Amino acid sequence: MSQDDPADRETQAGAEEVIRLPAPTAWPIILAFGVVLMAATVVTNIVVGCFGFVILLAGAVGWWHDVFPVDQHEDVALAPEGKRVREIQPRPGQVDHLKVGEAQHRVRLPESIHPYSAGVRGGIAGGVVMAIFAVLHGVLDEDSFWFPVNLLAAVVMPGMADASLEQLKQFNGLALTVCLVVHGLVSVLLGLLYGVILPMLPSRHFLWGAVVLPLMWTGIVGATLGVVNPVLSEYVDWPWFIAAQVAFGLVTGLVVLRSEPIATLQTWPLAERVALEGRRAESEDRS
Amino acid sequence: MSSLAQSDATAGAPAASRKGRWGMACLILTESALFLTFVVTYLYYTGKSLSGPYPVDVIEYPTVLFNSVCLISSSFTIVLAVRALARGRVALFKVFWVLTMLLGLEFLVGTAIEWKGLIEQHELTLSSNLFGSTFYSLVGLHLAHVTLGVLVMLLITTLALFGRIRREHAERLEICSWYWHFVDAVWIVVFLTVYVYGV
Amino acid sequence: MTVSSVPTTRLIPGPRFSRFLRCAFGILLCVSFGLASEGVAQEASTSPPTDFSPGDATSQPNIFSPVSTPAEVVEDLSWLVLAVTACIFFVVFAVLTITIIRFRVRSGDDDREPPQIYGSNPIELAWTVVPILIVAVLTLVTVRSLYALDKKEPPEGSLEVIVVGHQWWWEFRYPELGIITANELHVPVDRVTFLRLASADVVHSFWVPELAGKTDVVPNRLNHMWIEPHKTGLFVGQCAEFCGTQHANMLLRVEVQAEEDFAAWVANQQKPAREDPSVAEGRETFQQIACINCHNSEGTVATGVFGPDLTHLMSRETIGSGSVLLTPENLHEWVKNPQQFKDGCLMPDMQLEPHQVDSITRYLLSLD
Amino acid sequence: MASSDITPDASPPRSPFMDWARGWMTTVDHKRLGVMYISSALLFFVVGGLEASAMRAQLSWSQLDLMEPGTFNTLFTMHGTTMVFLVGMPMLFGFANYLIPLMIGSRDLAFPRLNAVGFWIFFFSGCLLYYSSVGGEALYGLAGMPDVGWFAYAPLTAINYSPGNGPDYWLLFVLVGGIGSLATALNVVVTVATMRCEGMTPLRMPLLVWMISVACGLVLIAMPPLSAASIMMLFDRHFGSHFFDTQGGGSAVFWQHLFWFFGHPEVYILVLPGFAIVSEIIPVFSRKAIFGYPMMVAASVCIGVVAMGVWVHHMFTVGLTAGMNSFFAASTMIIAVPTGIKIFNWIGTMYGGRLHLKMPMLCCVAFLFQFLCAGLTGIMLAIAPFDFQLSDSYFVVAHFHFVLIGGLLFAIFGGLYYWFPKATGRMLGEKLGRWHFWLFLIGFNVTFGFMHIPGAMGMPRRIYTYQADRGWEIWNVISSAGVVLQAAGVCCLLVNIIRSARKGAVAGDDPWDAWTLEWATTSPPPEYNFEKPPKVHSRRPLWDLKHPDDTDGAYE
Ligand code: HEA
Ligand code: HEA
Ligand code: HEC
Ligand code: CUA
Ligand SMILES: [Cu+2]
Repeated sequence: MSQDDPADRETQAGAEEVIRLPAPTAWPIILAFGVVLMAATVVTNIVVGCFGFVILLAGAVGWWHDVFPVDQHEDVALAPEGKRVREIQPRPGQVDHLKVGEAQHRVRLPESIHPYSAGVRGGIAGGVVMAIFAVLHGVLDEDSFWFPVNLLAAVVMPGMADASLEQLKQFNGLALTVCLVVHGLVSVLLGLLYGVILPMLPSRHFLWGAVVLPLMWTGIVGATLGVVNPVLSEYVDWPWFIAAQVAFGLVTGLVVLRSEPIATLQTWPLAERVALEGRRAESEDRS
Repeated sequence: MSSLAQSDATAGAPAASRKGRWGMACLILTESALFLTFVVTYLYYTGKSLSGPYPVDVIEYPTVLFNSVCLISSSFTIVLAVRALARGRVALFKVFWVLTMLLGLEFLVGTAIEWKGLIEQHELTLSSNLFGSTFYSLVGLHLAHVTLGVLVMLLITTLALFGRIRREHAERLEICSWYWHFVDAVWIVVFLTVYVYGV
Repeated sequence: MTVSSVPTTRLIPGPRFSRFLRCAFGILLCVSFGLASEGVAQEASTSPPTDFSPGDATSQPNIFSPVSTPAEVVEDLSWLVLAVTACIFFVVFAVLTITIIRFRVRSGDDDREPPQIYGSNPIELAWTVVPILIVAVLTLVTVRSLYALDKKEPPEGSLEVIVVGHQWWWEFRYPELGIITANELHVPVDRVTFLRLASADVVHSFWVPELAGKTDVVPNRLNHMWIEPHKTGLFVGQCAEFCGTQHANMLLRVEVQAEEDFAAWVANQQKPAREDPSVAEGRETFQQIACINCHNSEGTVATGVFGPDLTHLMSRETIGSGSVLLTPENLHEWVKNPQQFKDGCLMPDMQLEPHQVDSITRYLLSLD
Repeated sequence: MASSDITPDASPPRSPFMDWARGWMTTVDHKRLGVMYISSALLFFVVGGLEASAMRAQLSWSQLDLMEPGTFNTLFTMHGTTMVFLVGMPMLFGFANYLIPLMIGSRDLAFPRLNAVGFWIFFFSGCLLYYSSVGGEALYGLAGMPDVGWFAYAPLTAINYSPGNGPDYWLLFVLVGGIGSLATALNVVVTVATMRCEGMTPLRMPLLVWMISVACGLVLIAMPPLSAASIMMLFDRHFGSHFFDTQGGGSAVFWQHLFWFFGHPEVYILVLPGFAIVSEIIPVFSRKAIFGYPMMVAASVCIGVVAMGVWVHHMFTVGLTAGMNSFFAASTMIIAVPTGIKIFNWIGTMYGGRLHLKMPMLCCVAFLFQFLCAGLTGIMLAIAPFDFQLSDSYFVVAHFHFVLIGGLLFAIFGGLYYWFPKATGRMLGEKLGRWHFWLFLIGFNVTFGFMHIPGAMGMPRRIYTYQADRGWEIWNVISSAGVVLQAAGVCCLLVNIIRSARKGAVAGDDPWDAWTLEWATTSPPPEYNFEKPPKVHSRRPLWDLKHPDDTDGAYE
């Protein structure tokens, strides 16, 4: 197989150039057939299996000779000149550019953003303020610090559904843990979201952050609370609830919007980045 | 242009060994998944046999401990063999290689003796109970791997005796030796599962 | 802010998308909604009872018309999930459709390349966080419902039934009442019935959509589930895990009865088998042939457990696990050769003489 | 394939047919093996489709008697098995084989001979499976084809519930076929790890290469448990062991764990290549770089990892503890996040682009819509309590056909239209293509869209018939009617392929004006792929050449 027919090669133009490729071989198909025959023993009889084993062995030995001591290969002549790949024609000046500010057309949108940490910080701050509101409501109206905690925890704890009002006002360690995890997680995620989407909303970010989004959120919650958290839905005091939402939006929005926007430079040409950011950009580029 | 075939040839050697390394690593990955399944099966079914013989009744340590020592030490001898070859000391290589093979062989024979005892004295077979099923399948799978390893070593020994193994094969043999290390490592897991946890 | 500049990337102004596309989408939407709403309407209306399902039966099961607590819990949850997924669907659907329509090439376009945008971390972060939030909420509710549905022990005052799945029929035992019956489960209304599920052979699954979600019936394992129906009537379901040839005809009927009706049924089941002298010949024949190996019938030597208990056969409405109505003719045919109704079922064709069939049938018809 | 690239052989001339057959049978060329994978997959697709059509005929009305119950059971078993193992997987390996070396600028896969073995084992194992239709019967007069469902739940497969050889064929098939898949997956992973051309850093690989590598990595980890399980089951059936023998203390649930530990990753093994194809086509036909490449890579890897921790969602109804169900419901839903990222990034790619709605792109658009529906029904199933109602009903059947056909198959169609010119040098006809597309699209949605409804009305899957008064007839007859359209669509596709292979318009090297390396060689590519191993500087090497004033490299 590795000896190739010189006459065959000469008929092709540029035949001095050859490329070495593994030679075709029948051993794989033989080996595969042996394997399957051996498996078929179970559904036929042992003779088939023995036969399969012999074939398998033949395949294995043949294969061994294919690769040892040297790989069998064949030299393939390059395609004749006319049949080779055509040179790719450059078409400069064909790409439309995005007109954003200073016409850097490959910016990732947007050009500058609030740092993500601002979102997280905002979320935490908002979450704390919201918790204060909730607890305030608990202490003032229901005379219990733990009431709101238990109500929130009822979102995952089915036991709360059967609990009496008295029980709902008592301290419950599990409920506190659940409440902290749920409230913390949701606050941080929402804060992150605020940090990202506030700047993308059409003008008056503060209005959006403080009023529109909390109200929308309240609307969604109001529509689904019966299923999401029936216990809370039973005891919820809507004015307080909305106030807490708005407070969250207010505080989170404030923290986010007060942070210094930073330019997003990831897709600027390397040169510009180096000029602007020095070393950091360089290391970023390598990844 | 005409240098193309040539550049391939020179680039060939390191590329081949990289392929070998990655190939063996992937093989070991899937094999681990296979063994893990049998180990999990063993663990899942420990203590669930409806009738005897139970592990406490039948498992004896002397043979299996000796076997284990042999198998584990073969991991060291194979390292020595490959190192010797890499330094070009073919004779030393042969000694260690054959030693490794013999240690593997001992493991096979030792396990055969152990199984003979189990089958004849304790009447523990694949079909006796869940312990029998899981025991023979897990240990047997490992045994099949040892057998394959010993066969490959036999082949290489033969080649070595005909002087066909030279220094430049050290790389390939090292990759082969990974397989052997893997088989040994699996044995440790199997041993812990069957002979330590399972009893 | 720069983000609001996204719309300025719009390349081809004007909403002149093809008429054809608009029509196509319109028609598609209308058709699917029309059909779907018709379906819902049909599901909602209680269908007229056919002769197959007597009484105030709902022979058309539907997971959205639950009558029992667990099924109601699931239904509540399902509306939330459907609403959430519907919102996601419409938002993504709309964005995708608008994108396709707006950014399609038109005839007048040259072959310039549009501006290349490689991505945007904030936007990508946004559409990572929003799904996480949605998933978080869904998870919380799921977890609560799961625990709410999980009753490990029968509550106070509940009825306990052991359900045994067989290839391809159901056995029901009432351990407290000493009743064994088959294929048709009778339970009282407004009371918890606690089911313990076991299998005699392979995996089956107990499913009556209006009463509760399904629970598998697994050999070598005891499962449990519970129902608490609030409405009397007949509720149908069937085995929901593939269990062999006649999986399709392993049907289930649950008769939810008012307490007094249920008590009457219990009293009837607890009665000893009727010994009608006029069918003595049939009883004799029955006892002489292999029926007794597989069937139990009180008052005879038949104590088999492989097939359904026949002691109060005529108190049931169907034979062959709900696949055939229990009429004298059908019973006759069944005894002659059950395979004609239930091809492949585990009761063999007994090759009886015609007169044997007649007399056995007469005997069986006396067992109420 | 142009006939001129048959391996030249020095031996004396033989009949051209023999030469041709020999060429294909002994080849170790990744491109030819790729073509063979895809053609056999198409063949099996027609077989599996005919089985499905027979089932749909039987189900089109209540109490029909077109076939025996046992026949129906073999039909869905063979249909499911065929479609998953003999259509989905080979398609994956076909595209992987054909495209990966071209895309990463190498001459072949890492182990060309192993590649051939992988293909032939797959092919022969398929033959073994279908041999059951004659072999089992002929030799023992017992049940021939497997009839236990594509997940062969224990203990129905035990020797006392399934005498005869049916399950044995299935078990041997997954065992042997699994070995073939492992060989090829290993080959792909090693190739991608070691044979990238100069400049092709991991983060410059085309997304297709990434996603297929993840799928192959999943094969390496998820396949062995299935092999192990089938070995155990074979032992149970033939050597009296007790792994799944419920009377001997064995556990039926354990089989389910083992199967689904494979089975769930398997569905992502199937769909990741679909994602891969879509990720290549959408940018080219939107004329824009893929949106958020690093996130796409991260999402693929994430899907691969999470996919291994969700298998219990197929077992919600088995009666596991609420804690376990909670965990797996949550982990299942988490997958919506990376999958969502992908969907949004594809839309992001299209947004602001210039969409050429040619056949490949049309298929991808259909993919997007349908995969969205499919994923959302998946979320419904993942809500464990909801799944108590939906599991094992026709709702599930609808869900997985939406992912497998609406998602995977449409992506494959797209891939066929997109790379056919590369493989044959000729374009697939656009006009017949549209017929294929619309017929199949409408047929598919009619068949499976309406299938959700009987599911919610309590119709379980795998039933050969149903009672007359359940209200299911209307939905079933609609479903069955859709199959006619689908079949017509498939016929258009087949005719199109056969016709275009000979008479299609000549494609040229780069008919789609695309950007990845496979378009930098001739169509069909020479055996050696590239004269000179290419060197790349960005994710879109051909973009750089075409737009030297706007190269990518600087921006990545
Ligand atoms: C290609 C194959 C494929 C794919 C990709 C999927 C994807 C998913 N599948 Fe599916 N599935 C199957 C093939 C597949 N499935 C098969 C074959 C079966 C049946 C096996 C059998 O029993 O025979 C099955 C069965 C099955 C079950 C078991 C049903 C049962 O038998 O009881 C479940 C349950 O959780 C499930 C869930 C999911 C989920 C959550 C996804 C997710 O990956 C989907 C994620 C995608 C999206 C969610 C859409 C896009 C996302 C967004 C737009 C972001 C926003 C969305 C949210 C925040 C929700 N599938
Ligand atoms: C990739 C996977 C895949 C694909 C593409 C399909 C395609 C189809 N499937 Fe299937 N299906 C599965 C995977 C798949 N399926 C799986 C895993 C199961 C579960 C099995 C189990 O329960 O164990 C299943 C189960 C399943 C069932 C449920 C059976 C049951 O539970 O009782 C049904 C019922 O309608 C069905 C129908 C169909 C139909 C109508 C198609 C159609 O789309 C098919 C369309 C194709 C054709 C119609 C081909 C026709 C071609 C021609 C006519 C050409 C003519 C020939 C020449 C010119 C030579 N499938
Ligand atoms: C080999 C065991 C076997 C024998 C013998 C047998 N049966 Fe059955 N029988 C069954 C099984 C199993 C079923 C349940 C079939 C099903 O629904 O799938 C059944 C069902 C029935 C039913 C319907 C019960 C119901 O409630 O659905 C009747 C009536 C019946 N058998 C009568 C008889 C009579 C009369 C004989 C003797 C002439 C007989 N059987 C012999 C196994 C047997
Ligand atoms: Cu019992 Cu299906
Ligand atoms: Cu899954």
